[in-house]
Amino acid sequence: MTDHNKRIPTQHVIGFALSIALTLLAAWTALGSNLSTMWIISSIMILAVIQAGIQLFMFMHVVESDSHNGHVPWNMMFHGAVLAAILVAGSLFVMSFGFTHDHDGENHEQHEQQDSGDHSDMDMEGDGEHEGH
Amino acid sequence: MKSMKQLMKKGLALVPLSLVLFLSGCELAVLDPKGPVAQTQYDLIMYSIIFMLFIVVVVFGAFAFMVIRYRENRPGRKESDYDPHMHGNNLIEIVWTVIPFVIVIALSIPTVDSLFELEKPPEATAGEEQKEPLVIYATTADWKWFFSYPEENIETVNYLHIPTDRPIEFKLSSADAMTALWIPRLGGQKYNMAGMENTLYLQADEEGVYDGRNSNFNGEGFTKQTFEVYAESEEDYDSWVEETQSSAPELTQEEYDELLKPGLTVEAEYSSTHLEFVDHGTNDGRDYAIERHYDLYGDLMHLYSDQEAEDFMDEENDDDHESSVE
Amino acid sequence: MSSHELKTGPLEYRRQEDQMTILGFWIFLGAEIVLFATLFATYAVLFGRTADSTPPMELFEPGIVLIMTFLLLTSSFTCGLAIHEMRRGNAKALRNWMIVTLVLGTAFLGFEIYEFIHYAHEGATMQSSAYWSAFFTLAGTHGLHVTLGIGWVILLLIQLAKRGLTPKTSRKFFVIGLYWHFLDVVWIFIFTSVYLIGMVV
Amino acid sequence: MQLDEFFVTGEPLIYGGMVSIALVTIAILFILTYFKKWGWLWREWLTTVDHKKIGVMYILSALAMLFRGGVDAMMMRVQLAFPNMNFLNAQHYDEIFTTHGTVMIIFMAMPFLIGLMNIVVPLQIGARDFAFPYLNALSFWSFLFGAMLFNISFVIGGSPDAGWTSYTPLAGAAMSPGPGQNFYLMGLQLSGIGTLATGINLMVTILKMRAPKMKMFQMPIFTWSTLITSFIIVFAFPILTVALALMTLDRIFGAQFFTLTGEGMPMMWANLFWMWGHPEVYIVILPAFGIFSEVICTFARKQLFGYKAMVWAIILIAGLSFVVWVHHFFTMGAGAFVNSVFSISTMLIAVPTGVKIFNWLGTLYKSKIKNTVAMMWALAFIPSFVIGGVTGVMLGMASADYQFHNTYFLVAHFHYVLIAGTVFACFSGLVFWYPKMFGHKLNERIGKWSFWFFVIGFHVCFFPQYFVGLDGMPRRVFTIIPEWMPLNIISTIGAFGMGIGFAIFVFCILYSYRYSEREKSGDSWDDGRTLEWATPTPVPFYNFATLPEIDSQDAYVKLKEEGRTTFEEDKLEPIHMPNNTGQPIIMMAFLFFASFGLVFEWMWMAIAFLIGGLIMMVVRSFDYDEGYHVEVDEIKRIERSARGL
Repeated sequence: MTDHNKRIPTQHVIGFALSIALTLLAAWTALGSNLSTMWIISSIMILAVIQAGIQLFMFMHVVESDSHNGHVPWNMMFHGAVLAAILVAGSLFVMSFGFTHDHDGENHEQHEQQDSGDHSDMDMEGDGEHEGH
Repeated sequence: MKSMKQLMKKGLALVPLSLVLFLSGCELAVLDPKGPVAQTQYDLIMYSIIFMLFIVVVVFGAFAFMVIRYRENRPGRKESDYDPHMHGNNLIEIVWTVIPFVIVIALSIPTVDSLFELEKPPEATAGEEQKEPLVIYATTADWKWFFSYPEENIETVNYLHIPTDRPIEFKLSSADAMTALWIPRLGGQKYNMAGMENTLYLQADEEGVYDGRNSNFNGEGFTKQTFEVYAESEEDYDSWVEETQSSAPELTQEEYDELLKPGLTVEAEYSSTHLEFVDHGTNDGRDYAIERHYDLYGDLMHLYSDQEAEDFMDEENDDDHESSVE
Repeated sequence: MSSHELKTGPLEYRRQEDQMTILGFWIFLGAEIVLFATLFATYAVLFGRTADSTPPMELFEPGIVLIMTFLLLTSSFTCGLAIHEMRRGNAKALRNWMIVTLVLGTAFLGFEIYEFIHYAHEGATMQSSAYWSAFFTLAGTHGLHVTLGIGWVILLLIQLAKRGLTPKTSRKFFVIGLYWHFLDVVWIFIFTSVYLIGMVV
Repeated sequence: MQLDEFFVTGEPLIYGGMVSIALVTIAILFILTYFKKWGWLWREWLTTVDHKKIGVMYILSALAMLFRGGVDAMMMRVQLAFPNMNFLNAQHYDEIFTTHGTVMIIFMAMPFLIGLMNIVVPLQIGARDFAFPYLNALSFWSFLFGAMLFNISFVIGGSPDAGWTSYTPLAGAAMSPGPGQNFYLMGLQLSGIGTLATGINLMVTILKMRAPKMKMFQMPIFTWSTLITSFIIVFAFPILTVALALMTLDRIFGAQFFTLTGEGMPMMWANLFWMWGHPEVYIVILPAFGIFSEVICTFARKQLFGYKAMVWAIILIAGLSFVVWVHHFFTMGAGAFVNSVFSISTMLIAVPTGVKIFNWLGTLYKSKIKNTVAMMWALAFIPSFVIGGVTGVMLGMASADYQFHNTYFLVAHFHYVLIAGTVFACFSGLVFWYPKMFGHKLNERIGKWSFWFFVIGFHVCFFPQYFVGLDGMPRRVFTIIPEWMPLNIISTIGAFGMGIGFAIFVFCILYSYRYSEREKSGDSWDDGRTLEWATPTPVPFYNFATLPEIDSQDAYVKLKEEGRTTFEEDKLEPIHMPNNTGQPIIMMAFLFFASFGLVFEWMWMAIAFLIGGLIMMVVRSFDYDEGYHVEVDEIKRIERSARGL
């Protein structure tokens, strides 16, 4: 974080190059690779998290000691991320009812709500691959 | 003030006691289970109340001790009764963390257990054969109940008959607002929602007439959205089914659409079900009522509490309501 | 409210009140994360609920989305360069890089508006189904943030021209920098979980 | 739109409300004009950025809202006292329980506590104001205008009537047409902005503006609870903002989030609402815990027992508050597994809460209890809250909750925690810090009367409701059946007891204003432990002439022992203070009218005033006002006269 007197901002250039590369990689993973839907989703989400980290640490100076703000910015980002995870995963977990009913074998709810929530990803694994490209 | 404080403490102890005495005379619906589901919940509530009373007694006792003993002007206060620099004690912190934790575990186990149990039809008592659940589609519309018996091909409005000692599998859904089916003496509630279908198992062990209602607020007629459950022996139930099948009229789609209009309505029965034209619990049926009656939901009934459901039997228009208001 | 000023370190951190403003903005960004997370949660839950309207995989085009992503990534980079120049005390470079950022941001916005109009022509609007409501709200909220950001940068450029680099103007530019990078982070997640996953599933 | 659609017509009670609003407004305008107080009002109050004055305005507004919500409650209790009462009709009853709930939570409990935080927190940590005084004024005006917008609904346009939870699809455009529900959405949205800003403001204030050397674990416990509360506010309020915005889009712009058409998902509203709503409950209870801790320590004249455990308990409760939201809709049918997870997380909250209760009891152990009114409120809290807490655990057991849900058992539970927790704390804190705010104490004798009426009334009102709930009485019914009558009569009597208690409290304020002795010392209760008592009374606008170095909790106890004060003449330096500004009130007035336009879906009005609001933001951006300095001589003069030197 001490490069603010250098003429060439190495850190920014590296960060920029990395984020372009990661974007292309994510696009290729989603549209060009032959991975299954679950793998695609997990890996591109991980790539997105890495990119967010690049922005935070290389561009936004989240842990800069000159700021005299200690760990608070980092702390807010971290807890924000935790909460984001709770919100998204929690909502999907809770709102996917209709699938969890294990009574009688009819499962007619499955049809009406097939696309809501994470379960849909698994349901449609097969066709997803073909329609992707 | 001192004496008042003590009085207050006695008063506090007396309030619950007198209430318990007062209430043991009458039977509180939830604490008067008439079927296995309500019984399971009753047992759990009683089990939890024991722990809760224990906690209340401990805390109230400690509180009374502290407040009485360490008040500033208690006669006979000693110098050693005051220690301003006491900052805490790790051991005792651990003790009063662990004990509540253990209580939470003790409460969690039967809770989880019963949660899974309630998702299945109640089991028959030992020695009796397990009966197939009777399927009833319980559908609400503002502010009435439809009970459809698909196998028997009959439908009732605002009341239902069930056989005793046989699990009832309610298929819950709603034509419009979210509601909940609750028959306190038979067991707890679940929500009815349009476009989704919830399953609720209940069962009556004793014959009788039980109050049921919608317990989730859904607008002006909410309070009046009640129904009665007639739990009767298998034979009586069968003869009621036969009679309804033979004597009740068929439910036409026009009549059903009319019934779906927001408003109160009286009891009725039909020898066919509305499931033939719409199942509100499916994705196709979720907007059936709202598409037909979109503009009617905003109309007010000007409902006062002494108005009986009969006032709203046939007419839905505002003029008639006005006249019954003043 | 002490007005003691440090003699060293980046200009925007020298006065306590500027440190506090920057800290406050970080906390605000924490709130923004939750705001967008709520929109993402809504989007995820309503995913696939397209009713009778066109499903997203028929409308999403990888090309245009990649262009938008690169525009925003580059603008984030130029914004970073602007702040870097600011720390070197180079007001002119700060101004120039900020203008580049503005141009890129506006281009991004233009593509987004084009995209929305295109979808609307294909019968996918805010009103057509739960899925499209969620989509337009999520992408639209991001777009609104970008719009506000552009207006904000313009205001700051005027102030820079009037007052030059002071602790206060530096702090203001630093804060808009944080905001701009944050919008880029949000876009990365929109790109990934809306467009890429929408094209895959 | 016709005039008779614009104004609510046909209800004698509402006509009465209109007349009294008109009379009070005229009276206020007359008094201000007659005594030539307009300039004073503008200079001293409407444009102030002083945290103490803003706090006072928060508390006065909250008391007014308590009155409004209380009148709603009384009307409900009258209607429910006997079967077939025709005091209110169904629709009117629906509106009243909706506004009662919303007003009490959003416009009473939160502003009251935020008001106390405003006044106390900077004083407790040795700060001269908030980190962002301008933003603080903005927050207040956003709250006040939000509250106004919500409150005018009962005379203009009609009140919301879908419950304070506003569940969809009932609250959607189809089933609740008209402006009523829009008032709810816009009122909450507008005041929510202010709450979020206050959260950020308080966090920065506490993190960056503590007295020299004061460590985090030396902060007074009320400051700690404020910090954690602000943390919850920052992370919870955006959820509400989004949820409200989505419903607004649904209702006004035809989106399909929570509708029955277009595959919308009504339960998603409940999910989002409670993701905010549960943390919200802790936003109003954690500061209350902080207040009780301060009051109990002061009047037990003893250090807080288990300070660190108390702090960690608050943090743990705050964390858990974000992972229990589903217990508000266990009956949704999410399945046994989901319910089990949330059942257990819910019951776990009892553990840190229990730790807090026991630590308060530990604080009382070997103490010297002085029976003041503030202390009595705090002591009454402990047993009352325990009843609310244990029934909360019972509600947390999902399979039992199927029987408790939406009944008066639940109503009794949350009134037990919110009144015994939050309202008792508001009274306790107000009485406790009153001399700091207004320079005189509240009359103790009248205060005790009000205390007994309120507390006994409270138990008489709500304890029977547990049983009537077990007897199958659901919440929100507008009339009762004969079986529920005896308990409901008791309940209504209790409610009137609380009403009398509140009336006596108001009388106490007026009486004390006239007759109470003015405070001479800053340490009004003689046992002050924290820095706010180190300032002279009335508190100079800059709070502290010099900032003492802090090296322990209970900073003022240490200062007293060492004979130090916050006025060390040789260390005086000019103090930098912000200028008053009229911008916040003007900006929020613009947003108020923009929201009003949205409520009636008059887009031209909404857009015009929104642009006005944006222009005010631009004005703010170009505002380089750096405040002014108070010179040493003036500080000397002020401090000497305030301290009687």
